[in-house]
Amino acid sequence: QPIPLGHLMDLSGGTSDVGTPFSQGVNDTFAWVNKSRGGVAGRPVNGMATDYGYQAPRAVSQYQAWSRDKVVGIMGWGTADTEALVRFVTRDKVPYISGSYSAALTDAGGKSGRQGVEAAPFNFFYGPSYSDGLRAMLQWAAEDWKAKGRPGKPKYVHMGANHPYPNSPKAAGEALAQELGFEVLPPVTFALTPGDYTAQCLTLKNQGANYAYLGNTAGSNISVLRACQTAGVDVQFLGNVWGMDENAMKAAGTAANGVVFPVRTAAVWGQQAPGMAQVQAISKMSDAAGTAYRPVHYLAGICSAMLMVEAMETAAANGGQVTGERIRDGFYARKDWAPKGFEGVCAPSNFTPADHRGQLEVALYRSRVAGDTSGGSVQELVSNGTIKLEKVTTVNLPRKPEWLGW
Amino acid sequence: MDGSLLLQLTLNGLIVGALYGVVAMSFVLIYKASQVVNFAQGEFLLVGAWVCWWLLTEWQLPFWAGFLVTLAFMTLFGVILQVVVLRPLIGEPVISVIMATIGLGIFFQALMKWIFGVFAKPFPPIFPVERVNLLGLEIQSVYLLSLGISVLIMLGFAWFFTASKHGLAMRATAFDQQVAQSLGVSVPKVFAMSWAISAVVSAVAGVVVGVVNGVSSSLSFYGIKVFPAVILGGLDSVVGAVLGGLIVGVLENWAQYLDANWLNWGNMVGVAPFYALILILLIKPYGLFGTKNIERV
Amino acid sequence: MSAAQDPGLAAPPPLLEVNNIEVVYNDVILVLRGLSLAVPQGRITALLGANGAGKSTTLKAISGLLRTEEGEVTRGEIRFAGERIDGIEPHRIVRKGIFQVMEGRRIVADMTCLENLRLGAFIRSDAEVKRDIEMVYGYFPRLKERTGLAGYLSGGEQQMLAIGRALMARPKLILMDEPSMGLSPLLVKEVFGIIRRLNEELGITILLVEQNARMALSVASYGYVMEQGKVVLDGTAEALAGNEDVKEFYLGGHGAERKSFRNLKSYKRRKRWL
Amino acid sequence: MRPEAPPHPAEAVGAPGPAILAAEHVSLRFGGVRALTDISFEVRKGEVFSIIGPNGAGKTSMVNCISGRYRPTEGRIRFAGRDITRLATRRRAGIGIGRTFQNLALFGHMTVLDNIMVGRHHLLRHGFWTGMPYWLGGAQQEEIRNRREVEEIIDFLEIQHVRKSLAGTLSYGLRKRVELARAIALRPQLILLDEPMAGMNLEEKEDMARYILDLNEEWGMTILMIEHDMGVVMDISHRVMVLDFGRKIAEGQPDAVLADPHVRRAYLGEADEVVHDVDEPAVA
Amino acid sequence: MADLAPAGDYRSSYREDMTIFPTRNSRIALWLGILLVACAPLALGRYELGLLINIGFMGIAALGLNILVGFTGQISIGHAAFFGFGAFTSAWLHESWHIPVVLCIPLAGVATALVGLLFGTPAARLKGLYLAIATLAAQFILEDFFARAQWFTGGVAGRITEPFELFGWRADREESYLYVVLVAVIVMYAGAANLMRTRDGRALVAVRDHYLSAEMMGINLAYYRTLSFGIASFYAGIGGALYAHYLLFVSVEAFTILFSIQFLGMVIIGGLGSIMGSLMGAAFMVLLPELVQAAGDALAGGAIDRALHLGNSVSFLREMAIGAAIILFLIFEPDGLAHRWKQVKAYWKLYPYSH
Ligand SMILES: Nc1ncnc2c1ncn2[C@@H]1O[C@H](COP(=O)(O)OP(=O)(O)OP(=O)(O)O)[C@@H](O)[C@H]1O
Ligand SMILES: Nc1ncnc2c1ncn2[C@@H]1O[C@H](COP(=O)(O)OP(=O)(O)OP(=O)(O)O)[C@@H](O)[C@H]1O
Ligand SMILES: CC(C)C[C@H](N)C(=O)O
Ligand SMILES: [Mg+2]
Ligand SMILES: [Mg+2]
Repeated sequence: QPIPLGHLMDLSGGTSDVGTPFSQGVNDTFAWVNKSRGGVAGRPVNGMATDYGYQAPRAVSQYQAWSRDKVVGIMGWGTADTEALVRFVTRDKVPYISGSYSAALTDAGGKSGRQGVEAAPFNFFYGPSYSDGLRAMLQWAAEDWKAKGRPGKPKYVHMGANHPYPNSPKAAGEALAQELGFEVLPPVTFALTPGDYTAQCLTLKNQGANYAYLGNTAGSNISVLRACQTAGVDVQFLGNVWGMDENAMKAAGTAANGVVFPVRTAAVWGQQAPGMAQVQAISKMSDAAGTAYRPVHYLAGICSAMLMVEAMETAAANGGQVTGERIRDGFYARKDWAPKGFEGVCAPSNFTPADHRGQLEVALYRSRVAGDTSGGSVQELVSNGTIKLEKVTTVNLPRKPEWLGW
Repeated sequence: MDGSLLLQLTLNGLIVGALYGVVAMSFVLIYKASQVVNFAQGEFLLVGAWVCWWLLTEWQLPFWAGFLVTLAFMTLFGVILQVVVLRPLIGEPVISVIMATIGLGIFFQALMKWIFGVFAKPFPPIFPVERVNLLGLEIQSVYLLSLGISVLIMLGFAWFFTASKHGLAMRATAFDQQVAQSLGVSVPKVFAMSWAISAVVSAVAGVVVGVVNGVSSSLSFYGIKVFPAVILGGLDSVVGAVLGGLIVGVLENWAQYLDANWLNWGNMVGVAPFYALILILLIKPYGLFGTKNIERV
Repeated sequence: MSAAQDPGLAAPPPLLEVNNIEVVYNDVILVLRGLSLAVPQGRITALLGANGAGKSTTLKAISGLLRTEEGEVTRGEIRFAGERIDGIEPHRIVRKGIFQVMEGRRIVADMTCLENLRLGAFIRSDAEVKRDIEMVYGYFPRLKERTGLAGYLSGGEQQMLAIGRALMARPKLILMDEPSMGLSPLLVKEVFGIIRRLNEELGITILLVEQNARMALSVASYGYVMEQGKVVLDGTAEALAGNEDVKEFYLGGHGAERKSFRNLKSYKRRKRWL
Repeated sequence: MRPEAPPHPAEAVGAPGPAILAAEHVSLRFGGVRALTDISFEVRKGEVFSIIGPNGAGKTSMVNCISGRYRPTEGRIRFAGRDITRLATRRRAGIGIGRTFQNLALFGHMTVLDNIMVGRHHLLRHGFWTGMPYWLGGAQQEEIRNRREVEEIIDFLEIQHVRKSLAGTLSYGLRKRVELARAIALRPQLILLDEPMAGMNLEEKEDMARYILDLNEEWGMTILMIEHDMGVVMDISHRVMVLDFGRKIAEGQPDAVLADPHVRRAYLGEADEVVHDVDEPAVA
Repeated sequence: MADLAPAGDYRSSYREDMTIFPTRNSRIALWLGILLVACAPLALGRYELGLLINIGFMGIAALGLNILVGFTGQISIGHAAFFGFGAFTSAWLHESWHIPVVLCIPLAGVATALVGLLFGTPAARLKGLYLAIATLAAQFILEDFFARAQWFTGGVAGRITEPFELFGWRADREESYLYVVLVAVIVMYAGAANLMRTRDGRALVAVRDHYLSAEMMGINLAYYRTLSFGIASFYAGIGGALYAHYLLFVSVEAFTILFSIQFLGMVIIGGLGSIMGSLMGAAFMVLLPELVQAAGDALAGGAIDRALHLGNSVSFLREMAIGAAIILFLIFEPDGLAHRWKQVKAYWKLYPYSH
């Protein structure tokens, strides 16, 4: 008897650029788990994948449909929908791993006392929160500024759509930037869709920003990068986890050169790591030839899904029932938890009943684009070195209680 | 107040506005021929840009060849649309035809996503000189080219409607299809012609935008931007369409200026044209250049 | 009296022949039920009948415009110069030389007179369009004076424009639907004078639908009377004008014998041929 | 329906009622076009008053001024003692002015019945809020009452058989009749008819003339009519006004007006002695 | 074309001639239909009941749009925004003012009507297409407003709503909420049918068909042009409010232009100017994506799926199906489902003599 799991994907909406590889990773992982291990405790995982087009209301109505099917857990996606569903999953006790790393989801006990943040005991995600990712980048930026020896205060600006996802780390980022001695400029808005953002770039140029956070996903960030390249804007872009990847680098070309962004996995596709063999095995589930290039989000999808799988295994251990509550407890069962066999790929996470900040160690990468990217696939561009992901540094953030849920 | 930023934004607005103007003209063309407001105009851009992209990347055609093949394809596309979808609707109320264009819009939008995916894709580099500096503003050379093209297209349209016999026939068809037929005008042909021209002209705009920003489904948003432009200009005025396009382009950029400096609302670029639209309609219900309908009893 | 008809000669083959046609609107409403008529070359033929008899429908069946109103010729045939034309698209029929002046004028209101006239010449591409415009102005001098939009012309002026527009196509056959509707007596005379002149000077064949039976029969050489989708009476114009029923129902009396509209019996029974 | 022989027009004029409608120095311009120039006239209560004149003379424009479609550029219009020059068009139905149109203006997608019911619009009270709960708010009662009146009009004009047909599918003549019915449904004191006989054959004109006379004599409506058929005009109107190029060139009893040489030249054409003798069209 | 009434169906009073459902059979069918829906929870699962509920509130909003488009001939491309306004208003009234949901729903309708009137004021002067485009602007302006009015809508994050409750009876699941929607549908549909056979309804149609002569009949053009907007928005608001208390979450993301177009699709598919057609159109539009989804699921894993990437493209296919449905209906069934239904009825009435 299969274990019903919900899986919300965005294959068609505003974030489908990154949603597609991520959900492919999740789906392949479940397929691989079913095939290579016979599922969880002998029961196949039934991941009911639905494309909800990044529309929170559709996610809610899908959730209600699933709650009739009595799903035991959900692989979710966006910030808006995940936050909207917090109350529902808490009520129904359904563990929920989202693609959203909104810090508001980390306050499991509801103790942070921040306005608008409620207890989210069933919400998890794999990776550093958006806020923590941004904090890491800001710390790096402060040092970068010093290292470059430029005069005066660096100027920081937050860019992104007016949407829960880009908004999520806005306040936290601006607060820390202030603290680190940045001058904080008024935020610049641009939509989640690709478009012509020359006007925004001219503003940016005019303001003289030095560090700009791109809060959207790759697709629209590319448009900004290209427009700013044309307008001759000289600014160090800091990307969100979802803001940059190999596909985006190909699409943006040299405009994407130099963007710094967090990567949640300990290795990227093609690098050597102990867990890479299993990752390749998973990739074969949807690419029998084994030739496809898998961007960072695919790997993140695998790691997220594996957390759910291992938590369910914990729940099922010793003949236990695979229920929502038991799965949730499964998340607390391990320290420095990297799914078995994925060491070196999936970075370790730590969850406690009060604090769902799984990762505070943030690996920062820089994109390197050497030339014309319009010919050839991502695979080719990476292998001939036109596109490169270059590790910059790893920032270890302190587990500050006042940053919980923020 | 920052003069140079404002100037640059204005310039940028004019450049983008010229493109809006081109799309608006092809929109007005269909309106003048059939009183149909074409909600699939943006999808024409989209289809044109994707086809051209596909020819250039998958078939490795040189730009000019790919561009010409695209135009030929769009002619055919316009005619086929007319024959398959719009011809059966001849004689039906205008509202039905407008609904059909809405249907077409959704259909092709989704179809393009299905075929080409949702990721924005860049064109291969086309011009050796990518940028030109104008009054301190870096401008893509494609944009300048498009500016020239729009002027040509505009002159062509102006001649067509006032001096040519087919232009007259188109206006007559718009006024009353039955009368046009009684004069020997083949209404299906007039429609096919207007759709084909409109599709081709939009595709030109689509390719230009695609070359600059990359191709993605959001190109179809130009089809929506067209509305404030044509309302400003008046639905049936070619000159108005171009001016409307320019105004909308500038307006957007000024809205961005206002937004960035004072309002901080975020989305002013997107909605400012629509506020302007409502205002204009309140003051001049037929736009700045539109003609009033004749009402006699 | 009317356009001369020489009884001694064998009638030439008719330019237009309508054989036993049936017309249905919206697949259900049967309007013409086996109507036949013939229009000889170079003559004016009148078609009379009460409101709703199907006169306009007949004209639209000939010109093909029926298709634009969900109507269809379901039986019978229409021949023009020996060639079948039923079922052909209207714009092709125009090119064959049949031009309909539609009921209610139907000029293009948001164009000028001149543009309307040029539009009439749409099917032509010869160089004489300019000359023909002058010719039309010759027939209708006041059209030349009106330079504004045609929509603002008065009814009579619009009617003239509609006829002038028809001339611009240089048709062989003009189908005229109630050209005198809404015209002042003076203009009615003028328009009918012009109709006759067109026929005589340009040799254009005309099928004339008219409510003003007296006028119509005065210019026509032959006439048909329709009732409920069928021809119920036909004959030369003189014969019809002499027919008692036609006199009573279409012509009214003359001069002194004319009954006053004021003294008509309110319960007068209508005469029907069917 | 008509109990006695009607009075001859000549007699009727002998006993004029008070003026119900008065135009005072009305002028109307459209840009450069002078549609009306300094027109003054009166229509008396109970009268059949005709306006004739060449095409483009400004007859319809005059009627439009009275019904509110156009605002006179100069001059005033009084109705029942009240200045209505600036009165909103839609209010004129309420004070008792109804009209028909030269080019049909029916509601093509409504049934004949509904078309006529629209004529009663200003007499009905139940709107949005009370109409939705139809059975409770009295809307039903009101509809039934008015339906009765409308049926009376339908009977009068003999259009029972097309009651439920869509107005747009009727033949021209029937549409004209439905238009008349709709105007009557307003229960106007003054009814403006713009070429009611256009496009009709003799028989139908006779019917129409009878309806108009009945309206005038039995229903007591004052009639202002534009018509080109001189036979009709002469027979049924009490007085006639002639317009030419926007100016009034004559006014008076039909016989006198039609004998006026000026009128004959401008309107009827020279050679005729009796209006109906038009066998020989004068070739211009 | 006049409807054919079956022979032998005589009416002896005006009252009988003026009913909404003129034949005995149609009245029986009506009551039977209501009864069937009322009994549905006994037989159907929650998924199916959910669909019925969707059809209900969409049908109410679609009816409003049909009054605007079908009866007064004005296109609105912003109906979803008004629907959304109703949803937000109801949620906001309940949460901020603690008004019981039963009252919030009609109040939301009224509030939305007011907003509709506001955007409808240009309607008083605008004709046809200019107006259509004004509604397009309304769509974008309202969407922008929703995204920014934190206090009212919860901003871009949306807002959680509370279920319907009446004297302690909580309608928080399909089995119970169905009745709330059913009652609303009956009231709103009867209201519209009545409206159309009284003074204001006729005036709306008259303004569409010939506004100049309508004005001479004493009809206030500006009032009715605006009123039709108000009525359409009222219906949209009620529909939206019902939606809010069904989904229990409202967010600006739902009320996109695509949704507006779907409403237009419902009206076209159901039949312009047909009251019952609106409901049929809504049913079609609700069921169509489900069918596409089901078809996609059925094909999953097969050769077609792999060749065309069906599995990952169901969303696109759903959208394409909506577009295609609109076009196909316009071409092949321009009078809509209601018309086809009438033909089917006529066929059976004349059976066995029909061809
Ligand atoms: N488009 C249409 N759809 C349905 N019925 C129509 C249509 N057009 C005309 N009819 C019907 O066909 C019949 C004949 O109409 P037609 O217009 O040919 O009459 P007519 O002889 O020209 O009358 P009139 O003198 O009033 O112009 C009428 O009964 C009319 O109702
Ligand atoms: N809205 C308008 N704008 C411009 N000119 C107009 C307008 N209405 C009427 N006219 C002009 O005013 C003059 C009088 O027109 P009107 O329609 O009153 O004539 P009429 O006497 O009714 O003629 P007919 O007998 O042909 O109907 C015409 O020259 C016409 O072109
Ligand atoms: C960009 C996507 C991954 C969506 C993102 N998870 C969000 O927070 O909405
Ligand atoms: Mg006719
Ligand atoms: Mg007139």
